[in-house]
Amino acid sequence: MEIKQVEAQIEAILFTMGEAVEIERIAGAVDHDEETTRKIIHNMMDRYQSEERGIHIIELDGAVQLCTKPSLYESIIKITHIPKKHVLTDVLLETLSIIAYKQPITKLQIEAIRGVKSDHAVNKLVEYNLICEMGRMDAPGRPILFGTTEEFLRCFGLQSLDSLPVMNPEKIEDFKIEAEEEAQLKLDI
Amino acid sequence: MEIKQVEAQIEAILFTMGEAVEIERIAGAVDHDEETTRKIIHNMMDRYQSEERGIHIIELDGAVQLCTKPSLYESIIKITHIPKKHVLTDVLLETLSIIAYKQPITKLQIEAIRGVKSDHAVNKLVEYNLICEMGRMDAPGRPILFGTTEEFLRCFGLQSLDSLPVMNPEKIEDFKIEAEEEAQLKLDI
Amino acid sequence: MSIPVKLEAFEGPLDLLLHLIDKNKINIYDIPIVVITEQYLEYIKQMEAKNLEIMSEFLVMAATLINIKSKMLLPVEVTEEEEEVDPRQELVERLLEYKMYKYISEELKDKQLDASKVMFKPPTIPPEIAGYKEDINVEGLLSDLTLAKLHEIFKSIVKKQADKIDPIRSKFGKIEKEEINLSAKLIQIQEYGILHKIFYFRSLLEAQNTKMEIIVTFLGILELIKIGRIKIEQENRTDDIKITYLATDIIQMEEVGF
Repeated sequence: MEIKQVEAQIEAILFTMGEAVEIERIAGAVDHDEETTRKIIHNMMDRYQSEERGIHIIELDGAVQLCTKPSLYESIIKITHIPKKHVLTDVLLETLSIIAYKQPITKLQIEAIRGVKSDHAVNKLVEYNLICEMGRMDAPGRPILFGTTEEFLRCFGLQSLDSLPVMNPEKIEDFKIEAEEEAQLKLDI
Repeated sequence: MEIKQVEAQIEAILFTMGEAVEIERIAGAVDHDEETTRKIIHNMMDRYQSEERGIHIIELDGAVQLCTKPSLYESIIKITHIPKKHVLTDVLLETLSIIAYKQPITKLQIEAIRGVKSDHAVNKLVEYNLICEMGRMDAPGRPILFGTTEEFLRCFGLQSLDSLPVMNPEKIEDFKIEAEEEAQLKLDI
Repeated sequence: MSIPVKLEAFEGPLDLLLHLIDKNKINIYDIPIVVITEQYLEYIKQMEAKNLEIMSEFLVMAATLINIKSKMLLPVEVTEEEEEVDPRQELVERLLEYKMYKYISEELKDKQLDASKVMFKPPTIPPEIAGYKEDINVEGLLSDLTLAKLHEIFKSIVKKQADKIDPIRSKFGKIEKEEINLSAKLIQIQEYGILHKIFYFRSLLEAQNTKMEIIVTFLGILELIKIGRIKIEQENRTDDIKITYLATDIIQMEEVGF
């Protein structure tokens, strides 16, 4: 019983540390002498090995480390290759539209428009290859300027960014009127 | 035997990934359907729990993660320095509990309950990755809606939002009746 | 009444109110509003008004308490259909809700303490696997998104921003900082006074070039009235103001501790 508990302590320590830990140090943490600790660890190693477990303990020069069994390498490759579910959330769409129409734009400027921190959204859009760095702004701290990618244009069937004009204040007014007219048109139909 | 091997795969995957992995993804990696995988994992969880092990599996909103058992904390801190987590002040905790129970919720709604401006608290909670944007409310000004994150579940040892401390309507009703009885008592005297 | 607790210790008006209810050992449903209001106001008096925003929140609560107090003093009009509503009802409900969250946050605090004893392990994905870059199907990602929709989203953001702009204040021009010195202006007015003895407010203002100068001149007049160097008369409310210069010399404002 006592031994079982020491084993649990050792497992937790090795798990947390991740790297190789000297048996001497482990002995200090579990309040046993080095020899006893080593015996307990060797015992654990045997059991990890014989039982159908995903992890085992390896010994390296008086230190021990927890790691996965080599035979399970394939499953690990598989999981990293399984695509995560990607969705364009409202937050991402909002950020994308601001970048599309206001590019080149810094993260700070995006945040000023949205009123909230936008690190996560910007990072995700970069990961999705919808936006990328366009250079640096000539301002204190030389902040990164973001713009849309070729991939973005291709996905929307746009020839160039000219088909997606940058909006200036007068344009916005025009847009408003346009939008109203469009709405009217729709109603007429 | 077959199952044992799948369990070994899952243990190896969780150990390698470190972070929370969606059961759906694990299912893809071990070539089983999601339901079977979930059952296998739940089985493993029980066994980790009952056996004298140093680590166990926790569930976070449909994802699972490997971690040490809390009872072994003392042994672990003997061997390694553990970085301090964010200390949540009463203000932050109060704001966080409102968000946890009322999500999705806007800043204005939080402020209505607390009776004070809550910009600072909300920003800090976003910074600590305990809450995040959940979209916009369909109301004038389209205010941002906030909700809790996976990190929130992890930090508070919750499996899902369903395991939040209960404040169900009946309990609130009890609360009221108690209070009314107390008031009555006073009048009787 | 002694104030044992610094007001800054309270998170907000509801927190202070709960403290008072607790301190007086009274039931939330049975708030003696008069006593509590007095104590509440006493607290506010002690408050150092460093942060106007916080202060105003406490004041709003004070106003609510006084409002309830006054309602309770008035005879209750009971109409046939509606039942008599206790004016404290809404406050009690708010307090109860707030109290509930305070209670829950304590529970969460304990949970956090337990959960903080759990250790995680950083990912140890072999570099050759970690280097694998997943192909993201961008087209699939954008399948539901049209250019029109993207445009729509942007327009709603622009509109939201437009909503946020204060239509009145945003039209205020930039305030030009002009170096108009009140002491110098005071000397000017006094010189004008010695010269004219009796003069009119409007004609004095007409001699000023900018809005700022007019304001400073007005302040100067007020100051001169205060120290008794001029006398003003006005027949009717909209009439011009007649100013009589009483002194025969010019006083440097520094001399009177200005």
